[in-house]
Amino acid sequence: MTATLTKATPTMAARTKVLQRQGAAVALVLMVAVSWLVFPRFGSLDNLRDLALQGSFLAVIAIGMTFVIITGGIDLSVGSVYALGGVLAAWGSQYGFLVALALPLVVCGLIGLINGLLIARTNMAPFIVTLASLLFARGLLLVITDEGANTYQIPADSAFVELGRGTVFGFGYPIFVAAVLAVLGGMVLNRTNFGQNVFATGGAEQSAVLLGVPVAKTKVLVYTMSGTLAGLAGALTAAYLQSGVTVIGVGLELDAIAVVVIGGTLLTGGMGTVLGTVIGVGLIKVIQNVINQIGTLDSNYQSVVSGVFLLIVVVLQRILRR
Amino acid sequence: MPTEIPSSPVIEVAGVTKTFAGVQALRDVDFTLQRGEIHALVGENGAGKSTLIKVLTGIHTPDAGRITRDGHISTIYQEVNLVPLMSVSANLFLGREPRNRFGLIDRARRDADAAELLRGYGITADVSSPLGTLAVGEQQMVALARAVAAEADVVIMDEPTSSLEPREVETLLGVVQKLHEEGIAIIYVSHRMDELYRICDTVTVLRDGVNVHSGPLKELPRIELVSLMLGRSVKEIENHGTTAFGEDHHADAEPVLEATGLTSKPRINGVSVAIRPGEVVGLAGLLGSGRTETAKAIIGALPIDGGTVLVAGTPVPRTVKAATRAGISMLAEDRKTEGIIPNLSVRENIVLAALPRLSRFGVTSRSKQDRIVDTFIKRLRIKVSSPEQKVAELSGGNQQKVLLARWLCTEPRILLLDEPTRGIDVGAKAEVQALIDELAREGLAVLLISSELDELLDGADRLVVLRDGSVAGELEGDQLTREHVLKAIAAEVTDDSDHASTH
Amino acid sequence: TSRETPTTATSEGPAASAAQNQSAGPGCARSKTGYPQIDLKGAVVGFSQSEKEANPFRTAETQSIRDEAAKRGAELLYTNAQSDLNKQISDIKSLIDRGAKLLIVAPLNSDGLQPAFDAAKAKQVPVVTIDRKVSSQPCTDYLTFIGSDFVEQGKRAAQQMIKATGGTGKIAILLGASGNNVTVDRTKGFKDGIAGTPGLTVVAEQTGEFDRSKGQAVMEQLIQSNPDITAVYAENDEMGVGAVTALKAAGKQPGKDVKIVSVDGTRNAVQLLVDGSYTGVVESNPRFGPLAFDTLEKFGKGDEIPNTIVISDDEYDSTNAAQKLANAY
Amino acid sequence: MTQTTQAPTKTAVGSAAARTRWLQDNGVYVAVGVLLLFNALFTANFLTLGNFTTQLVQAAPVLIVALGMALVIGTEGVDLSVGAVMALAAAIIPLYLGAGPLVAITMALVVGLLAGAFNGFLVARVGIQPIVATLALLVGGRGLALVIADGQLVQLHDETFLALGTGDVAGIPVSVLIAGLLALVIAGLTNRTTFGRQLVAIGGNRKAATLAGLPVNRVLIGVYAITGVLAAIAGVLATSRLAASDPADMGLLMELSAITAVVVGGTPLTGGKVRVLGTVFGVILMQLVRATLIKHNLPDSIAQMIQAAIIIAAVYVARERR
Ligand SMILES: Nc1ncnc2c1ncn2[C@@H]1O[C@H](COP(=O)(O)OP(=O)(O)OP(=O)(O)O)[C@@H](O)[C@H]1O
Ligand SMILES: Nc1ncnc2c1ncn2[C@@H]1O[C@H](COP(=O)(O)OP(=O)(O)OP(=O)(O)O)[C@@H](O)[C@H]1O
Ligand SMILES: [Mg+2]
Ligand SMILES: [Mg+2]
Repeated sequence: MTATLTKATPTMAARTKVLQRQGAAVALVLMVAVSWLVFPRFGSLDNLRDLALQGSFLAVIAIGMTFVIITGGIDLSVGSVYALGGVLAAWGSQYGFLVALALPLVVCGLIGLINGLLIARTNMAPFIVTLASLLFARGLLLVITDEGANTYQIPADSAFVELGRGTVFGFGYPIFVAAVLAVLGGMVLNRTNFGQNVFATGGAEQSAVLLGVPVAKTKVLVYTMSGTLAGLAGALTAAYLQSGVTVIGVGLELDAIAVVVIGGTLLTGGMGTVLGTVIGVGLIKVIQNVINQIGTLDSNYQSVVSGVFLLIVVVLQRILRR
Repeated sequence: MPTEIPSSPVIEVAGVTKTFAGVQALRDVDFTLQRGEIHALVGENGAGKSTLIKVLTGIHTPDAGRITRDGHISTIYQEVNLVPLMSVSANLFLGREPRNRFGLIDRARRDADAAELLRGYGITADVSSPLGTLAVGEQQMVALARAVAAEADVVIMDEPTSSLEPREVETLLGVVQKLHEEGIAIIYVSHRMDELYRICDTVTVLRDGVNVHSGPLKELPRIELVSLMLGRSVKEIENHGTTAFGEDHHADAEPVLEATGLTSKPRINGVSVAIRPGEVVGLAGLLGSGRTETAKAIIGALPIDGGTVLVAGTPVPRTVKAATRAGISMLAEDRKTEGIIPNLSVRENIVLAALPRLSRFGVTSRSKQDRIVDTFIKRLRIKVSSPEQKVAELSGGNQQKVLLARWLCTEPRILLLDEPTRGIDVGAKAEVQALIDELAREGLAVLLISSELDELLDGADRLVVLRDGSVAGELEGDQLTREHVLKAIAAEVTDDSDHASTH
Repeated sequence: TSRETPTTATSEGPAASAAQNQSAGPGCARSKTGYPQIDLKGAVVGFSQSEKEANPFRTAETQSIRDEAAKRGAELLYTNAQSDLNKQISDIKSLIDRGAKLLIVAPLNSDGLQPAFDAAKAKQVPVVTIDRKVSSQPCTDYLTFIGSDFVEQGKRAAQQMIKATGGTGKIAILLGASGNNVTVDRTKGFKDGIAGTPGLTVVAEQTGEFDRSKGQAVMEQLIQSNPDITAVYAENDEMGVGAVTALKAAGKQPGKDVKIVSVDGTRNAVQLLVDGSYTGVVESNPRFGPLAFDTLEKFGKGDEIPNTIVISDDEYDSTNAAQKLANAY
Repeated sequence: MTQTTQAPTKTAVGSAAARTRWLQDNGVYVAVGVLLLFNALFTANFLTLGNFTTQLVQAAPVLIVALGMALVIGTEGVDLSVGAVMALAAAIIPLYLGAGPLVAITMALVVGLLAGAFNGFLVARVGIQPIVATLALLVGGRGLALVIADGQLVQLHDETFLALGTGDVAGIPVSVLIAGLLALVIAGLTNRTTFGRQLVAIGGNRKAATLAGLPVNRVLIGVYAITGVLAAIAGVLATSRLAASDPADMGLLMELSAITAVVVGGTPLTGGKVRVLGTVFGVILMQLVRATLIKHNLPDSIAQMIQAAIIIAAVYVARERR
């Protein structure tokens, strides 16, 4: 009967699964190896530290985005919310460490919550809801900063700055924050009921409802999470920059989506990993770093090269997946 | 079978009405489910069975009426409603995963439990692989296992056997029996009379959303049940007689379709089928034996490693488009994901494949479309409020008819039918079968895949039996008996002929 | 002050005649910082540009730095942050990593570059910031700032406006990008500048995001709802040029019915001025090269460097536009 | 545990449902009406011919892009590269203007066609998800445009070419005329041609469409190619109106404006449906919103927040009910 068939398939499936999962990782290893050989400064400890630090902010946002995308949604508001989070943290830092940290988390979490409620309760498309909150968060940021005229500074000696600037073995704290969140995120996704609900919601929403999955609640939670994490990334950035810079985060949502997809998460939902996202962040940051290492590249060519790289990575991945 | 019927209702429905945008799916329905009984819910396609179930389980809120539930309900819905991208074990235990002492999901135990559980249903697939890689029938069994394992007081099954083949039907009926012995009440929806009479105690008949009969099943003669469902007198039905499905067709000598050595690893391996115009060839086999793959390979929807397809002696390029142009059409097995375009109207779904023919210079002609659509709605008795109704709003059986119409209006020379009567009510089924006959008589070459052995035996002139992706034998003439087929399908299941003899 | 007397054009452009009289606070000498002495000739100099050279200001700025580096025999390393603040921090760190001993930075934003300055400090690399003042500490975080005074630019635009309108009129302001401190300063300067002229009122201020087509679109809207607008202050030339197109399309005569003053000094705007469709342009001088390298050289020699060095900005109006057109960038 | 569900009394349920359904289909027209009324009452000099002309002229390029976007969205895709394609078209114009406007325009359209076909190829043949496939061109395309134009804005002086932006036929501006004609063409295409019906079928259920023997790849590539050409047309018109080729800013964020207009106009992002008239009104609605905010001189912060609110309100009304 089916025995022969089903016995043969798992090994095949397992082998392709390994390749699919590792597609981005293979690309990353290759990129790093080549860069290391071609550009002598690429492998310097300083460069690697900076690379990791720059990646950590994006990673924090992208982890939230991973959850959102697995539910079949998308969150375009993270770039604005990230900037808002930074401004709020800087403003809050005058009232001490706790306020500086809590304020962006709460406000950005609230924006995420509203996104989630609108998406889950009213059946509006996530793309458009979060596009609106992208505008809203920017607007709010401009209100707080008097149309961008005020940039709130964080005193250099405050404990909050330490959160962004402090290091262990030269590696900045944000790297560790991102790492912890990645591990936690992976665990939540794969080892908790909530994680299973996330997969089910994105995999087959109608069925998930019939299976008793709290689809609406799950959606509300992932968008809240995404907003909160974007706020946290903003707060970390503010601590790092020692000020609530207003002009950051424009277009960051596209970076976040790109790394999540490069990491093998399906934009249509139902499948994805946090580890893949972290690898995706690594890839994008290495690409940027390499463009910098080339040094002589005309600034107009830089985006052409980024675009081509992005294309190569997704096409490669797609081919591996076949 | 039923030992005692305790008379405390687990579900009581009074005066329920449910309307969807103009369609009254349920009208003032009363319904009572007694503890421990197996209650058949029958009716034509679109009678409101699935809707009643969704009202019972709270998916739909009724417009009027009262529902009293006493106990936990677990449901297997009509279409497989699991998550294809998640693993089999994750699907089985979604919402009640085994935890370790840190409160995290214990994946090893989940897989072990799942494998153990499924073995009881005769499924040995890898439980950590995505559910979507399982055959539809296997998925149906997983859904069954999940529903049963939920420890419910009531289990509702909406056409659970529609994608199962005989052996699995037996497994399922065995499970139903076991549940029954444990005192669990069951609502059982099916269009297959044999099953109903084998296991059910009571019956409720819905017609056009109205409960036209509730009562013990055993005392109700089949013909009367059918007459209740169709709303026609017993006499009328008797006169009409059983369908003449399966009369011998006059086939030409030269095959119009010749598929040779079709191979697509690991699913099919050198399958060859030839069909002559006017001939109905049945494809028999177990779940996963490669019947669907064979059909898909013929029409070019499956990448193949080897093999050729000839139509009237000319090779056909390996794309669906080319195959369609050459005159091959295929009715897909899974109408939800491979058949209907849910957003589009019934009209648009019907004319979809024939659109280029109904257009001039790429501009469509509405009047030509309307004419064709009208013809087919009448001919197949598709129940719609208007041809402009969204196809997603139709009942399962009516959707199936829409798809049949889609293929018929392309005027194909070769028709591949993968489970054409799946989920179709008795009346419509006879019609579809008659239609197949008629088409064959008109000179069409038909490949018929069905899980219902009787349908194959009656309808086909010749049977090709598949086993593990290869042709295990061909049966013709006198050999077209249940015993012969079962023997050819697989040696291990010959004992199923015992069941066969029970009816 | 020197502001009121427009610099006469020389073959080298106004930058050659830069004024350094605006130094604020105590100066900064190499001895105070303990940085090593570096000879400009053959030295590796890093330049971190903030945005793509897609507008004339950035093009001229980068070119000026490149030319001067070549002239003085320094090796120039160049990066472009593509309007991404985090990238600019990485850029500056990588410049240091690649061996830059002196840095010229065109900051993307006044705030947020602290981590980059800290990295430079750690390697004892002096940083000269150009065109945009940062909020960090001069002499400690960076050496000095060379640039225009944006508030002053706004004030000068206001003076031109007062002169051109005779002190009465209804003004529409085309603001720069929101959240940008150039926008903030040029608005403040302009509003302060017209504060003493009660005949001038601002009837609308809308952002055109420093972009020609947005400036044009906003102007088209404003001229419809406020047909009585008689003056436009655009916070850069691009928006001003867009406004000219919009006004012409609405049947107005820019430069006559509606006065237009903007800041930058691009060739397009000055040409319009020559053609009579524009009222005035306050220059924002992008030619930082000579001044920046002078400063680095002086610092190397041990001279005291002021905290702020203001580059002199020229000014164009209908009387001098034709003769100075060659100076526009 | 006995639960009893009592259905709501069935009074007026029907008429309320009919009303929401009507609003759902016609919400965008109502919104445009309301906004027109508001402006007529509270905005100075609103009811003038000049003003309406201005609104239409400004809306024309967005509409042209949105028409293409509506088609792509109908196939369950999205095209993020439209703004970059506009920039490419803008960059091409001055290169060939010497050979006459017709040559320049043709070249720009050819580039749009190629860019679109490339997107379509990635989506249809390579099987990359539309967002990512077109993201690569969004990142790289503008860079390429800048490389072509050497990063410079080029002032244009060709009278014939500029007439596209300033000229009119019988009082109707050329660009508005072109946009209107294109709207009619696209409406005919979607509703009356095989191609159009196949397009929505593919968006509604790609697997089923494939099995029905539809030329899925050809249709997809065609749709993206059309979108590319339309974006190029928009780029040409916007360039002539600006009287300059400005690849750095041409069409910046156009993808978001176009998507917003399409969705606000009632075309769901889930595909399988294209509403051309709705899209036209979606564009007009967003144009009127922007105009209203500018005319009432609201600060950027408030303007952004109001836009967010209006998008949400419009989409909320038009949302598909479960
Ligand atoms: N969501 C919906 N929207 C509109 N109409 C619907 C909807 N669901 C069901 N209907 C309509 O309600 C009627 C009853 O449908 P239902 O699915 O209950 O039939 P059924 O008895 O289960 O038929 P089948 O045997 O074919 O499964 C049909 O006419 C169908 O078109
Ligand atoms: N072990 C498996 N691995 C991957 N896919 C499978 C497996 N078994 C079945 N499938 C998928 O399920 C579908 C149906 O399976 P298959 O064709 O083997 O069954 P069949 O012989 O047609 O029987 P039936 O039609 O009764 O399901 C196919 O589309 C196939 O891709
Ligand atoms: Mg049903
Ligand atoms: Mg099958």
